[in-house]
Amino acid sequence: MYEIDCPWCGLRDESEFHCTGEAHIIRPEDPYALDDAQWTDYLHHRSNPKGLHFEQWQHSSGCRKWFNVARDTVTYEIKAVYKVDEPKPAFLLTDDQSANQATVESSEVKA
Amino acid sequence: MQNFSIFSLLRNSMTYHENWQQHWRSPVPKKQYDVIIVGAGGHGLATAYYLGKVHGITNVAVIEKGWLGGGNTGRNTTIVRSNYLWDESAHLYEKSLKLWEGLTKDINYNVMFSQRGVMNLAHSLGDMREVQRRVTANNLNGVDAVILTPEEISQRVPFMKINNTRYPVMGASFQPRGGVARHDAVAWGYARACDAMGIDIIQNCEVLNFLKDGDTVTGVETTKGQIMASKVGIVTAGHSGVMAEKAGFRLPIESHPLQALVSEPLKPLVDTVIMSNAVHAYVSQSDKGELVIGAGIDSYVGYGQRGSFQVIEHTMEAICELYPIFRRVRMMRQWGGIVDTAPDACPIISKTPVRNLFINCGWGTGGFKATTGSGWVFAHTLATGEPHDLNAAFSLDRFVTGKLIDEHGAAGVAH
Amino acid sequence: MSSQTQTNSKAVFDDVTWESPLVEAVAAYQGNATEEAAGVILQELPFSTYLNIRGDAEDSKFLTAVKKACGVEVPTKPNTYNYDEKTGHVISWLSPDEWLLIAPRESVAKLEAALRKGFGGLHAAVTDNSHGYTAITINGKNARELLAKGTPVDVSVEHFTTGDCAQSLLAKTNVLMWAETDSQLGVVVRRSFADYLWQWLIHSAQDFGVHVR
Amino acid sequence: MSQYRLPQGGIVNRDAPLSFQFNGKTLSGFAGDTLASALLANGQHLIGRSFKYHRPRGIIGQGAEDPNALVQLGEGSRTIPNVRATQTELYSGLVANSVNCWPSVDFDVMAVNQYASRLLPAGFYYKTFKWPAKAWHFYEERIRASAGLGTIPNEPDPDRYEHVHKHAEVMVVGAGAAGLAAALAASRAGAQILLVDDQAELGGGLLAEQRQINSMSAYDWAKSVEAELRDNPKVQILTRSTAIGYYDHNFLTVVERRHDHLSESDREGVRERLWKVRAREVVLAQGAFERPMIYGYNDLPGTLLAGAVETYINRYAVKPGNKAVLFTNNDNAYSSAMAMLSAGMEVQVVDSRADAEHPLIAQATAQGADVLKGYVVTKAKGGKHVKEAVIQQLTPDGRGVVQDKQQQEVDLIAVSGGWNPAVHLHSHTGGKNRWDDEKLCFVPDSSPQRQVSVGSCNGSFDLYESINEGFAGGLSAAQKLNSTATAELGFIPAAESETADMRVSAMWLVPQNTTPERSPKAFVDYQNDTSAADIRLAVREGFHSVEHVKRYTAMGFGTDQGKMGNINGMAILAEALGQSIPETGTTTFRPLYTPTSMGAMAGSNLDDLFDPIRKTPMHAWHTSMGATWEDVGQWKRAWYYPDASEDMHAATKRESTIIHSNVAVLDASTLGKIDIQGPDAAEFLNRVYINGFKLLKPGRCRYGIMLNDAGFIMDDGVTTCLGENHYLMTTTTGGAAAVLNHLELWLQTEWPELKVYLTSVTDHWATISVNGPDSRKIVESLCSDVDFDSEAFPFMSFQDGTVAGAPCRIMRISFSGELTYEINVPAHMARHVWSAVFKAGEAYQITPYGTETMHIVRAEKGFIIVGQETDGSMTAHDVGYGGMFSSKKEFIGKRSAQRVHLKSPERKQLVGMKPVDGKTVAMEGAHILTNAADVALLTSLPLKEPIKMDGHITSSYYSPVMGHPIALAVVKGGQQRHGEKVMVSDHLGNVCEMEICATTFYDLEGAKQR
Repeated sequence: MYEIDCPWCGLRDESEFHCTGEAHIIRPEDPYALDDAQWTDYLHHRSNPKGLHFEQWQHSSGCRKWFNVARDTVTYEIKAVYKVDEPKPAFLLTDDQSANQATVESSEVKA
Repeated sequence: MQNFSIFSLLRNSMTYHENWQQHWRSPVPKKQYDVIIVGAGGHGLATAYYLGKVHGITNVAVIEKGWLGGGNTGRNTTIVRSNYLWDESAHLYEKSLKLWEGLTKDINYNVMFSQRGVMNLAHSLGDMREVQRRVTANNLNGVDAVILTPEEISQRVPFMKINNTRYPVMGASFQPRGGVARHDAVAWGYARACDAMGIDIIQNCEVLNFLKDGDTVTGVETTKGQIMASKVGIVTAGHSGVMAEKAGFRLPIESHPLQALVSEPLKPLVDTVIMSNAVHAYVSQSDKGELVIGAGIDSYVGYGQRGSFQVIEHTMEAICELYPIFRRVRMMRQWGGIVDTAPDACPIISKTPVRNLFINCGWGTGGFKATTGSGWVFAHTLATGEPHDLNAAFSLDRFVTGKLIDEHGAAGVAH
Repeated sequence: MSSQTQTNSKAVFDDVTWESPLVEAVAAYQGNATEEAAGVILQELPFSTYLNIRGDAEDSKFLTAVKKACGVEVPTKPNTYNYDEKTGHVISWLSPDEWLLIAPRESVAKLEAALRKGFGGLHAAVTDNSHGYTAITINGKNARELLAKGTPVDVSVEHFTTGDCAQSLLAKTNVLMWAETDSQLGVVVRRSFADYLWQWLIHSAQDFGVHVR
Repeated sequence: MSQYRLPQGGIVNRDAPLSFQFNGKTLSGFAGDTLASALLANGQHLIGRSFKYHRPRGIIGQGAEDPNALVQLGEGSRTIPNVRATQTELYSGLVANSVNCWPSVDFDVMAVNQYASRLLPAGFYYKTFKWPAKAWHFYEERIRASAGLGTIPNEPDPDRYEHVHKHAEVMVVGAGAAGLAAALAASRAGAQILLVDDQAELGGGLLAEQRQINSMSAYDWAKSVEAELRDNPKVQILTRSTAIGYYDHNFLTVVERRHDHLSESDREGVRERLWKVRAREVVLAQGAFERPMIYGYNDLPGTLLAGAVETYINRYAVKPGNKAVLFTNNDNAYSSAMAMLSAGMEVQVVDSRADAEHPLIAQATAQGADVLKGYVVTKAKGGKHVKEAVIQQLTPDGRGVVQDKQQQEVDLIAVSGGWNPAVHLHSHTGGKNRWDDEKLCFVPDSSPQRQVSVGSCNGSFDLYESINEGFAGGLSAAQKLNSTATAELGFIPAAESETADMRVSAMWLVPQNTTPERSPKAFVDYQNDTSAADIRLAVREGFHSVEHVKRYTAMGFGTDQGKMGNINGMAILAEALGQSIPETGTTTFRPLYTPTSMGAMAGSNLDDLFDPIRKTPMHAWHTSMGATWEDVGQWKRAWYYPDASEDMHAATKRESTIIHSNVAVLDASTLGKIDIQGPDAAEFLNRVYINGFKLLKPGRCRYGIMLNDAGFIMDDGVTTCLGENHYLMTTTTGGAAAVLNHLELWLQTEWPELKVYLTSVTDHWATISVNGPDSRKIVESLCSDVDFDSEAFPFMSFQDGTVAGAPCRIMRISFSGELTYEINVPAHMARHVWSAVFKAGEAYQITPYGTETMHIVRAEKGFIIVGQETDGSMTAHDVGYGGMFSSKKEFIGKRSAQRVHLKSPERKQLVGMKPVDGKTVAMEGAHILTNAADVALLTSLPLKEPIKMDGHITSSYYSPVMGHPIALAVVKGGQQRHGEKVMVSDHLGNVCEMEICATTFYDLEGAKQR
C-alpha cells in the first residue's frame, strides 16, 4: 500500500490516488503526418519496464492534480515525485537516457 | 513415460514408491532446435505439446528462467469458462474448453477439470442487458449459456444474499460446462507429456537476448549459452514487454498485479463458481476445501507478484456482503500474479516485426482458461508460420487497423 | 468555521422553502446519547454559501482582488484555511489554483459579483456551488477517533490542528475536512453523498455515544 | 484438581475457575488458561485428525505454529471453523468440538486411510481417478466430502467489525523481551509509539521465564517496563492484536480481537477491529518458532515442542505428562528439562550431539535429568497417545544408527530441533533472508522498507542479548526521526550469563536402519500428512524446486503455513538434491501471518454502507409516490411509478402515453454538469468534441459527442453557452466522473497553456424536465420574467428566470422529442419548485415518469444512450452522427478514427427495427442472424458449429404512441439495409422476423420539440 508524496499536499495514502499509465508520452505535433503504425506506437505501445518506470498519478481524492512518479516496478520503491512539466530527474537517468532526454526536451518546447 | 493409473499406483506401493521415474528430464540444452519456446508456463508447455502431438515437431526446447509452471499458471484462481461476448473470443475460448474436456485422458494426468458451472452475477439493469446480449451471442457461437433468475440462483447458492443489499442480484449468466481445474497439474501434466515426446524442458535458464540475422531471428542468448532455432515463440505473459524489448519491438501491453486469496480448508459448501464484475469479486471452493477468491487488478504496473491492501479490502467487502455466513471464516494466504493486459482486454497470438519470431501474450486476467486453446493455435502458428483461423483476429496489427475486440467495453454504465 | 447559528434542515427564505440534503437523514438516524454523555456530537450546518475560486496564486492582482471582495487573505500554504471572525468568511486551500470560499447564506450574490468584478481581465474564475455542498460539524472528545475510522489522513491533534484542512476520503466519499480546535472538527461533503455520510457517521460513532444537535 | 495441574506457580487465576465443553464433555480450567492449556490440565491431548490419513493429532505447540490443535469453536451463528486451541483464551461456557472426524475424534471412520497410506503417497490423486473419461465428477464428490477441516457457519454473522487508520512514528511488533526493550528505548527517546502483541498480557516468553532481569523476576521486569510505557501518553499499546500483513512503504495491518475472550453473553460492540497502520519506522520483535524432530511416528499425541512444555509448566502450571523423553539437538532445550524436573516429572534427555557441552546440561543433570549424548529417538510407539520411545545410538559419523534399541515407557516426548526466527513480516514486501550456518536458521537480511528485526526473530535467541539488541533497535528507530534523541537502559543485562552462546547441530531427519521410504512415517507437515518419504518421492519424480515440492506434497499448505516444519522439509529436500539449504532456498512468506476473519478484513462497509447511495433532492418525493428504483452507478433513479394495480408494462404505457398527450416530468438531476470558464473555453470544447463550438452564441445550446483518443464514443451531452467564455457541459449519469477526469487529464498534462477552468456543479443544480404539449403552459404559469414566445425562446436555447420564486435556468433541451422545458434550479430549492410544478400541472394530469419511460420515448426519436447503443467499440459514423465530424479542427479521437477498420463499410451501424408481425417485442441483446435459414439450427442447443451474426438489438420496447413495438439495433452495414427483413434470435431461443428501418419512429421532422 503505497505512500505517495503529492507535490502539493505532501505524503498521502495510496487510496487517495489513481495511476493513469506511463508518463512523458508526447502527443505528436501533427498526427496526420504519421502513418497508422507510427500513430499506434503513440496511442497503444507502452514501455512497461521491469524496473524504473516514469508514470502519471492523479491525487484524485485530494488536490485532483496530476504529477509524475519514478517508481521501481519490482520493489515498488518510489524514487522520485515531480511535476508534469518537469523533465525526468537527472539522477535517475543512465547516460544515454539523459542524452535522448535532452533531444526530447528541445522538441517538447512548444512554439 | 510410465503410465499413471490405479494399477501403477498399486504396483509401485509394493516397492514403497521407490521406482517412480521423473516426470521430465532436466537436459543440457542442445545447440540447435527446430522451435524454441520462451516460457514454460501453462501456455508455453501446451504449445510444445501440440507442436509434438498435432504437428509431429518434437525437436523443440521450452526455456524457462525459473521453475516450470511458476508464473501465473501457479498462482491463478483456476476458473475455466468460454462464455465471452465477441465471436472471435468465444470461438477461441470454446476451442480451449473442448480441449479441456479431453485433457486428462490426452496427457494421462488427472488435471481434475471439474465442470461445476460458472455464474456471472448481474446487479443492475445495465448488467442484465449485458448478460442477455452475451448469453444470446454465446448460444449462437455454440457456447452453452443460460440466464438464471434470482430464484434459480438462490436454489444453487442458498447462502447468497440476493435481496435487501446495496446492489441486489437481478440474475446471472450461467455456463454449465465451465468450472475449475487444478492449475499445477496442468503445467506438470503437459511437461511430462512433452518430455515423453523428447521435447527438452530447460529450467533455470534465462533468455538474455535474441540472436538475429538481419530482421530474422536465429536463436537466443541464455544464461546457459547460445541456443539456435529456426522459429522462436515468446510465451512469457507478464514478462512479454521485457522480451519484446530484447527482440527490438514494442507491445500495447502493461503488466499489472492481480491479487487472489484463499481461506482455511472447510467442509464443502460452494459447489459452483460465482463471479461478480460489478462488485469485483469471484469465489470457488477447491477440492481441498479452501475458498479461492479473486480480486480486480491494481491500477499500476507491477512485477512484484503482490499488490496493495485496498484491493483485498474491497474484495473482502464484496464477499462479506454477498455471503454473510463467510464473515467469521478466516483467510489464510494472499498473493499476486503479473497479468499482461492489452487495451481491448484480448490476447495477442501473432507474428511480430521480426521474421520467424512469434508472440503469444495479452491474456490479462483470463489466461488460465485458455491454456489449452492458446497452446493449440500457437502451435499451429509456429508450425505453419501463419496464424490459424481461430487466432487470426488476435494479431499485433489489429491495434494499427483499429479492429479491436473489446471484451470489457460491453459493460459500460448506461444513461 | 460555524459561520451561522444552527437552523434546522428545512427553512423558508423569501417565501421559498429550502431543504438541506439531510432533512430526512437527521430524522431517520438519531444519536444514542445525551449531549453530556456523548463522545461525538454531530450537527449539520445547512445552506451556507460555497463559492469555488480558481486563479493564479503567484499573481498578486488575483490575491488582492479576492481579499478586497471577501475580506480574507487567500491561503497559499497547502491544506490550510483562513477565517475572518467578523464576516464569518472562510477560504480553504483546495489545490495550487483552487480555493473554496464559505460564507453565510445571504451573502452569495454580493460575494460572487464582487469577485467577478475584481477578476476583470485576470485568468480567474468563480463558480457558485452553494447548493452542491453541506457541512457537518463533528465535535467531542472522540471526534478525531471517529474520523480516523474513515480517512487515511493523520487527524491526530499533533498533525491536524486549528487552521488545517484537507481534501481526502472519508468512508467511501470525498470530503473537505477542517480542524477548528482540538475537539471541534467538521467536513464539507457533496449534497448527493450527504445522506450516506450521515448514516456512516452515526453507525461508526455508536460505540462512543453520539448526540445529534 | 486433575493430576496434571501443578498445585502452585504459573500466572493463571486459581480463584476464577471456568467450566467449558470439549466434544460434549464438561471440563474446567482457570482464567488465564488457553483452551490448549486447560485441555492439557485435564489430560486431554487428542484434539483432531490429520487431513489425508486421519491420523490422531494432539496439541504440539503454544501459539500460531501449532498445526494440530484445531477445533470448531462455538455453535450456531457464532461458530468459527479451524480455530487453534493454543490461540484461544479460555472463557466460561466455551464450547469446542473436534474437526475432520466422524463419528468422533476417538473413533474416526476415515482413519482407515492410515492402513492404505502406502497407496496414498504425495500426489497420488494426479495418477488416478481418471477412468472412465467423464468420471472425475463422481470421484470428486467423495474426495470433497472427506476434504476440509471445520464447517462454515450456516447463519449470517451477528457481529460487527470495523477499520481504523493509525499513524505511528515507531511501531514495535511483539512485546516479549526484545519488543519491550525496543519500546522502552523509543519511549525514553521521546518518539510516539504503537506497541502491538497478540497475547492478553505483555511479556511474551518472559511470562514463562524463570531467570532474573535487572535483579528482579523476568515477570516483574516485564510489568515494570509496561508500567513505564503505559505512563507515557505518546505510547499506545494494543494487546490481543496480531500484525497480519506488512505492505509497501511501512503500511501494516493489525487485527485486534476485542471480545472473543469473553463469554458469549458478555460480548458487545465491535468483535474485531483492523488497524491500518502507517509507521515511519518499524521494529519487528516477533520471536521465533521451535522446530520439531523428524523420526518415525513423530506425530503421535503426547509429542510437544520442548519450549511449549516449558511454557505450559511455567506460565499455565500444567505438566503435559509424568514421564518424558526430551529429544534435542541444542543446548536451549535443557531449560525445558529443568522445568519438567521442577514439576516433578521424570526426564530422560536424548541429545543427538555426542560432544554436547554447556552449563545448562550440567545444571539439568544435577537436578536429576539422565542425559544420553550421541543418541536419537528413531520411533515413537502408541495409538492415540505416545507410549514408548525407541532410542538408538548414532554411528560415529552421525549418518546412521547402531542396531540395538532401548525402549523407554513415556507419556510425553518433548522435541527441539532448533529455532526458526519469525521472518514472515520482514519478507512480505520482498525482504531477503540469509542462512546462518552456525545458528542453523534463516535470519532477516536486506529489506526495501524502513524496518529492523530484533531479538530471536533476528536469530538472537539469548534472553539478555535480545534485550540489548531490542533496546538498540528501538533507539536507532527513534533517532532516525530525531537524531538528537537519546535513551539509557539503566542496567547491563547479565553480560556473561551462563545461558549465553548456546549451540545447535543439524539433525534434520533422524537416520533409521532402513531408507525413509521403508521406515515408519516421519512427518514434516503434521496437518497435511507430508512425510520425509513424500519429499524424496517428489525429488525422484523430477520436482526439484522448493516451490514444486511444496505444491506436489502440500508441505506448508496448511493453516499454520509451515511455521513448524518447513525448514526441516527444505533441509530434507536439500539433502535429496545434494545441495546446501541456502541453495535450495525457502518458499515465499505471504500475508496473512496467521488466519484472520473475512469480517475483520472487510470492516463496516456492509449492507447500505457497502457503497454510497447517491440521492437527488427529490428522492423522498419519489419514494412517497411509490417509485421502484434502478441503480445507475452509485445513484438511485426512479425507474417507474406503478400504482397498486400496475406492473412495469402498464405503468410505462401510462407514463409514455401522457408524455405525448399532455405533460410528464422527469427528475434528471443525476446528469453530470461541468462549469467551464476561461478565454480558451471554446477552444477547449473544440478539442474534446467532434463538432465545433466556437460559433455557439451565449444563450444557445448544442449537442456534442466525445471520443476517446482511440476514436470510439466515450460520452455525449448538451453544452450551453452561459455567457462570454462561460459554458455548462452536461454528461451522461454514468460517465460524469470519467469525463471530468478525462478533461482534466488532457488539460493538465497535454494542454497546460489553455486558460480554462473546470468545476463540477453536478450537485449544485437539480434538473426538473417538464415534457409534453402542455409543458409550456405550466412552466409559463410559474415564471413571469421570461418571454416564452418560441422566437424569443427558441429550441436549444436557455433563459434565466424566476420559477415559483426560485432563480432558475430554463433550458429548451429535449430527450423525449416532445416540447420540453428543463428547469435547472439550485438544489436546496428543488423540492419547492418541483411541488409548484406539480401543483400547476394538476389541471393537465401532470405525471412523473421514470427511466424506463425515458428509454422508450428517446428510442421513439432514435436518440442513442452511450453505454447502451454504444459499448466502447462504436465510432460517431457507426451511430449515424458522421455528419457532425468537423473537418476544420483537430479533436481527440479524430486521427484514430481515420484508421482503416474504423472506416470500413462492414462495421456495425445503428438502425431502427420493427417486428414484421407488428406485435412481438424483441428481447434486448437478441442477435440478427446473417443467414435467415440458420434459424432451423436453433432447435438443438448447444450448436455444433457457430452461426454467423450481423449485430444485436440494443434497445427494444412497446411504443404506445406508435401502436407497435420499436427497437434500435447495430447491424453490419445497417445504413444501407433499410427495408430488409431479417431473423432475430434471443437468449431463450425465441425467433422473430423484423424489418430494418430508420432510427426515428416518432415526429420525424422534430416539429414537436420546437
